[in-house]
Amino acid sequence: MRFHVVKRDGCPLWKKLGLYVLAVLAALILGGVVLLALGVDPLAYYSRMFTMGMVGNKIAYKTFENYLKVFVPLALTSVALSLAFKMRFWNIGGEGQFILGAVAAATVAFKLGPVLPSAATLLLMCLAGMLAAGVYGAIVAVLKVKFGTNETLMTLMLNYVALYFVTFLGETQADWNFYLDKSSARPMFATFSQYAAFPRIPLGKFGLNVCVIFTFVIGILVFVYLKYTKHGYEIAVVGDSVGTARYAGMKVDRIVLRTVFLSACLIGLAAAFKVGTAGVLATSITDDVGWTGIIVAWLSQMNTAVIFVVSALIGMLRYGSTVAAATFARVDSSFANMLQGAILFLVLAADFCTRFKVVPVKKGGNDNGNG
Amino acid sequence: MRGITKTFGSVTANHNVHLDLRQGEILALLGENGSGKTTLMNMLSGIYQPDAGEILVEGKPVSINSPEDAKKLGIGMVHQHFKLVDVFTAADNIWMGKEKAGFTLKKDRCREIQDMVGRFGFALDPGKKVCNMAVSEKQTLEIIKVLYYGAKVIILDEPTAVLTVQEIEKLFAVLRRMRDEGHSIIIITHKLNEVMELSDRVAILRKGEYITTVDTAQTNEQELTEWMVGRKIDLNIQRPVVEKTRPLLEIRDLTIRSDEGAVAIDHVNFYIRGGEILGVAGIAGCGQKELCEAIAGLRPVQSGLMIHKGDNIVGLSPKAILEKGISMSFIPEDRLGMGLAPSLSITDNMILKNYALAKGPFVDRKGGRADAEHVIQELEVVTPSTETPVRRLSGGNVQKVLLGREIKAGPNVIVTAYPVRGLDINSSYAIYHILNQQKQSGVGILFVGEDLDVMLALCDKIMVLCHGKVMGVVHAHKTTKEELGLMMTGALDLSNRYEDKPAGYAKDTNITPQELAQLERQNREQTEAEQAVEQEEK
Amino acid sequence: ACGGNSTPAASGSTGSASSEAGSAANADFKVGAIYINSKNDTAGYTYAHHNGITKAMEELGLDPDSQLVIVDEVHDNNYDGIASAVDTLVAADCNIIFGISFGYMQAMADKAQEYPDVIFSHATGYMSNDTNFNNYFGRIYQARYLAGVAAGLKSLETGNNNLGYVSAFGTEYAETCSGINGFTLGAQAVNPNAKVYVKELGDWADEVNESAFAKELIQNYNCGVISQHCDSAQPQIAAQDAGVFGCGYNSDMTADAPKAHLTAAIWNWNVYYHTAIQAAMDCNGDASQFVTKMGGGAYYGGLAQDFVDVSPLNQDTVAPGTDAAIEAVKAKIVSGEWDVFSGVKLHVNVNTDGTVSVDQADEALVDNAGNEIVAAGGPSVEDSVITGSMNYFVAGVEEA
Amino acid sequence: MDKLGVVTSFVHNIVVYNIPLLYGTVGEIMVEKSGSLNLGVEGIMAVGAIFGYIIGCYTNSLLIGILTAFLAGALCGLLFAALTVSLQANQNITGLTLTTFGLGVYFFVGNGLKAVRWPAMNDYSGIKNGFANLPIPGLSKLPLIGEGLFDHNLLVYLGVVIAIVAWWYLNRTTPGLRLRAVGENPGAADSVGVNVKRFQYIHICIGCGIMGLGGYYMGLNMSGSFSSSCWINGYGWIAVALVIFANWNPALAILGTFVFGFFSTLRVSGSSLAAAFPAALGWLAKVPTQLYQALPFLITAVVLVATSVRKREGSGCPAALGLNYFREER
Ligand SMILES: Nc1ncnc2c1ncn2[C@@H]1O[C@H](COP(=O)(O)OP(=O)(O)OP(=O)(O)O)[C@@H](O)[C@H]1O
Ligand SMILES: Nc1ncnc2c1ncn2[C@@H]1O[C@H](COP(=O)(O)OP(=O)(O)OP(=O)(O)O)[C@@H](O)[C@H]1O
Ligand SMILES: [Mg+2]
Ligand SMILES: [Mg+2]
Repeated sequence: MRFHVVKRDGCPLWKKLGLYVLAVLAALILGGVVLLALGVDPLAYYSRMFTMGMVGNKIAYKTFENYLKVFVPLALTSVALSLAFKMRFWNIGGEGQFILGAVAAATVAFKLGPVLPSAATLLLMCLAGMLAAGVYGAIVAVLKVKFGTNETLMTLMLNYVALYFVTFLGETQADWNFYLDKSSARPMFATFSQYAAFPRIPLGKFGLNVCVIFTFVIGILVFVYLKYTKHGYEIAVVGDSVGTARYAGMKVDRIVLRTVFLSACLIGLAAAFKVGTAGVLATSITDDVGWTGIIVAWLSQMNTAVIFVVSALIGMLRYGSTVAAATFARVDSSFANMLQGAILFLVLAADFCTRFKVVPVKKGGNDNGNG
Repeated sequence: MRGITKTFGSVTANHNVHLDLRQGEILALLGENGSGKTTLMNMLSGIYQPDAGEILVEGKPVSINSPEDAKKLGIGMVHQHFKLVDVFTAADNIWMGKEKAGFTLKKDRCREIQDMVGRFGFALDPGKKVCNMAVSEKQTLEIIKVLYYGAKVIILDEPTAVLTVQEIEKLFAVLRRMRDEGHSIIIITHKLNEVMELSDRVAILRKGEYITTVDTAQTNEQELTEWMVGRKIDLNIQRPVVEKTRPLLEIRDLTIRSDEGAVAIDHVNFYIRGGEILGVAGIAGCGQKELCEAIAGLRPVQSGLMIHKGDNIVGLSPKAILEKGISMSFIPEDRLGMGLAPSLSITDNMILKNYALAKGPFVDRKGGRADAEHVIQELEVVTPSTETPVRRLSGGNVQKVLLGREIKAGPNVIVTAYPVRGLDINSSYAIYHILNQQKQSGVGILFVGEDLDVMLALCDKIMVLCHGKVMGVVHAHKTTKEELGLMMTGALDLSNRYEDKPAGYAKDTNITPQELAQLERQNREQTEAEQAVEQEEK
Repeated sequence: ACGGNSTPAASGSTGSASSEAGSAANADFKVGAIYINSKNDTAGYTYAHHNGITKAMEELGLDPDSQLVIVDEVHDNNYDGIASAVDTLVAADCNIIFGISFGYMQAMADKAQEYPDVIFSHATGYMSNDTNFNNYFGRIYQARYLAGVAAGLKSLETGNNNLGYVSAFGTEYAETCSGINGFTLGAQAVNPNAKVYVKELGDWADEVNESAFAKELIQNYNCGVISQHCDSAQPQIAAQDAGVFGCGYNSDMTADAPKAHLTAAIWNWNVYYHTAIQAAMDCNGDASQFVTKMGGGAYYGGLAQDFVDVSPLNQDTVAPGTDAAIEAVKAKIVSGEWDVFSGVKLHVNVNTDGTVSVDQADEALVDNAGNEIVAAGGPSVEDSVITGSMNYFVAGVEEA
Repeated sequence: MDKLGVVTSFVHNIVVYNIPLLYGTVGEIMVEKSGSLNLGVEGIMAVGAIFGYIIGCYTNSLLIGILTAFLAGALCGLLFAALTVSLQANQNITGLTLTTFGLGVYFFVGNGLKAVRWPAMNDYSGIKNGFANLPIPGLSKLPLIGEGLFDHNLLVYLGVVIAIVAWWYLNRTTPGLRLRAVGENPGAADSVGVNVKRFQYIHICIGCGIMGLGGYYMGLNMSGSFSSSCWINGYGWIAVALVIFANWNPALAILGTFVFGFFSTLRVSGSSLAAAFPAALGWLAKVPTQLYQALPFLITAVVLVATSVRKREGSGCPAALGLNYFREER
């Protein structure tokens, strides 16, 4: 019996969801086997992971706040990346753009924080973060439209350039370097939380960072932007066929530039949210959102609503696994990476089942007929 | 083939189809767009696999799971879209499929292929890269490839759609010879005259269903059409006479360069009036493509004027030109290349050109959907819904969508190139009808075509291009195919037939003396510049 | 210690108060730790701390398997990440939380304010408060000095005065800078002509370059002993491959390079952890007493407290008389009679009969640009190491 | 300071520390020539490294280590191929996930061995001797470059041989021709009976196997000392970029590796060069470390732009790179 693969026309939502859930379950079972081999009860581990340790926890509200700090940059970065991806511009430079956005926002905080009211500083931080990240992204876009430079690799390289730039800032003691804490003999990033920190709306003990609200609002705006506006339409056309876009009189170069700039801007905004919450720069400020965001955006098929769900789940996976690893001493933190990999692989496989189906090939008489 | 059924998702492309091919015959496969011809043939060549039914070769049932299987069975197919590796030479394109080619590449593989090409009686340089080849060369290469692998059954999917008259003649000669040597050939074409001329038998599909197979000698075009379409239709092309307006678009002394930098259009003059169809005839590569692109603003103009209703449109953006009411629908050799976004829905493709007109920042999809429904109805587009991605439609249906949209835009000048390329009879007539309607409503139409019979019947005047130069503009009812043929090859130059009247200048021109002066100045400067360059070279 | 029950350690319920007071308190006592690298590291900085904590806990009758909660791979200066790690540990009911990396300082200081019921203890920094937040660090430069003596003797034996030093950073960190200076002064105590070539990695751990830099020092600077301030044993392995010698760091690296390794400057972190955990348990739930119980906001131990030391000498490689020389110098330091960064220098001589003579002489401490740091006979400036103000190389150090 | 010696050791270091790039690049070229863009090089090299190293040590055989590393890499390739070729998953995502997963496996296995003593290369004579330098008679005696270029261990030579064989295979053999056809236009290759899937599977696996060898080399070069920073240390990412630099030509990859290595080795040898030639190269010592660290990436970026500006004829980039092939798609 041989099989062959045919396209499916569309897959009902419940079936899709079912398949994804199955995939995740399968990955968890695989992970469970590894856990058992380590002598750890998988159920206990997973329940800790998925509750992020919030059950029976006297400061569960803190845990949730921390979780949101992971969620916000990831969701916003993924949304931002989806803009570029929709146009088939493979911006994998989220890391670098995030870093530059963070540095720019921090610059504003240091320079203007002491003179301006906090709200104004925060606003300017956002703008500066967006601008810096946007320009960093736009450079690649310009090279792409002017010379056809491969954007995937270009953005990849610029990630590292940005990373070493912020490392340089973090380790070079000099008079000009206001990013460092002057009172510390050892190089250390200075904090600016006294000048500018995003306010939190108290809900009981829990404080809802306004960035969470902004992120959701931006998500909705981007959804509308992509789906209903002329710009969104242009992005779709350019993504599909550049020739056609030109033919329709679209200024393709401008659209590419604008979209990549916007995409990078939003990443910069995510970065501003991040530093504006932490109140200090860090070389590891990105928490890998530039990478994870790519996966989130793609898994969500660039659908903004789905991005929020997926980044909530991936955020839970990442945050939850550190919490779980803390209590299960035997589980190495690399387990989380393996588990994440396994989940993604199986979800990719499940995705196949939503797009295709496998049917048996009917035997056409003697099998040797084809020599 | 017995009882073949194939579905794609919800679309049934073939349903219970039977087909017999005899040794040493040419079988024409006829059907409207989307009737499942390509799908059926793809199942023979191993690209698709049937959901039901069986295929028998010499009486024995076989299963064809891949092109490899088909190749082993002696079935070879020349696809509608060529399947060639662009950066390879002709020889390597053939070599890569050769069995027992040895592990190391032979240095003299080019020679080996050359010998074989000679033996079959083709002319092709095996060392030439595919990306440097003309369409007809690519086609020849595809046929040679199939023959080289020892195909007994050769399938050709719309091989004539992109060839010139002369090239078609040559192709047919080859096919006849193949048949006489014992090969069996299936050819898909929409041109009934070709069917009548070439084939021994005709098999007909309609909406995925097998209708019948008849001997060509015992049928006629009318009958074939009826089988294909399912009802009687009139095969005469109308040419209504309409009051002509002043020139809408005047081209003066236009020079354009091709992508390679060669002169593609060489100091050309002509004009288009409202209410007439001006045909453009010429063999492939004579500059039609560049001319159309230049008018649409997609290609820079070297020198010259393009005056639309008194305004020079040289240098305007495609969008600005569009807004002036000049619409272009160019059907490239690969139909999806220009003008459509394949992954987007029909609706989204409908609004491609006018989305910017909607007020505010949002696009108007409601209007687009209405337009889409309208076009689907009017042009009988076969599609599950208005939200189907265009990519999923059959070639012909894709084209209907494209043209439908252009006409919906309500232009005053339509530039259309090969609008019926690859379209079935019924849709072709639908399109001629639409063009005539447009003409009657006062639109000026530039019609770049390939079928001279159609042009003679449909156009008011025909402009013949040869190597970028105008060989003359003739009245369609006063000329003949032979005369056009001579002009197309450059053997006959009628551009200066009227000594009293400068060729290509309208009597009632809209061009102002200032503009003319400007043109002259421009020309002078350019010649000077060219001379300077020449001198420097010396 | 395998096979322990692995139910989740966190539980909201309070332990039964009726059982015996002391041991019940101990059974409920939880230690939290924030590590920069993996808790499963097999060498390096995190490994040294982890060993120290587990050892101390075992000494105190605590079970590391169930009473130690770790959040590892927390990046050095990622404020949110550190804060969230602290929250996780607090949520797991930890009584004392150790943070081992300098970059955790600010976040821990803030969290110490937020959670006054929890004790915070931070390594290598300078911040503290009067109640529940202290800092700890060690006089590793003393151990470095001893290693320098071993290296100096080796250089005398081989007749090669060039010593190499692969360092994470240079003068910008007092931690690295004091180590280099201590090592150099130690070597000069036996071999006045000794020169130390320093190559800086610009990173606390970078295995590939740790090896490459060591090779570079051996090949191009003709160094005969390679010392290091970086995580892996790569410099020692490189020394062995090149047939020269080396002094390791953090842990005894003899196993990694038995033919090259002389001795390593090592930490006995368990000394501090023992003291700190004991003090924390003694607080009996009142975290604010911790700093008082520790005798101040900064714990700063050295050879005297056995907090730092050199690893057992590799008898296959060290020059004759090294044991005696090191013992003699160590005695001077432990007794408090003499310290490394002062206007007094030691001159150590291994006599032909195997005995060792140690002479003290008033000599100025001079940096390698010729500036006098401490005048001859002047007092010790060891506090410049704790406060982090030391930012010069002593004479004899060269940047390679 | 011995000036000649400094130059020689600089050249030597370029080779020693950058051979993993050659393996990674040649492997990735193999994969990309089949039309797949695999961003998982870093992870695959890590997996090859860890398994190759451990198994090699326990069997005390360099050959078995090499085979294991190749197999481990090839298995990652199989996973990649199964997902992208058979299951039509997006290549970028699969590759990135493979990197996460591969590094996860690397550390998991590495840290998991903590219970037993981590094998040090020096304890295994078979490996140690197998990895010892083998000077090429004659050539290694050349002044200046002899020791730098022709006195290396087996895996260095193997890497160069693999690159040359790969070049020959791609350009001078029939399967190579077919492979290029698959990468350029899988539909065309398919239509003439080339088994596209099989070609993609085989070459993705072989390519990833080669990457695995690069990882193994690095493990040996580090004498197996395992710590919290990964042996691969970004080589995988640079390899992806180097493919472009080499214009998808394995032979050029040798040159590319050298040019790249030249700049990245400046971080190690820059100050020695500065000390040896203070007048000409003294400034090298003043360059901040972070700039040296960023240099390979900056240079790739510049090369990327330069090559795209030149828009040369005959770019070796496979036309169907990054696109999944599904026969029934139209
Ligand atoms: N790969 C495919 N996926 C989905 N639908 C397909 C596919 N191939 C063909 N179809 C559908 O099957 C039907 C038949 O298409 P086919 O290409 O066989 O028509 P055709 O007779 O060759 O038309 P034309 O004359 O326009 O080339 C069409 O409705 C088309 O949309
Ligand atoms: N649209 C045109 N573009 C260029 N040349 C034309 C065009 N129409 C006619 N000519 C040229 O002018 C010549 C004059 O022919 P004639 O006067 O019979 O044409 P016509 O139909 O009257 O033209 P018009 O439409 O300008 O009145 C034609 O033979 C042809 O060479
Ligand atoms: Mg067709
Ligand atoms: Mg007239």
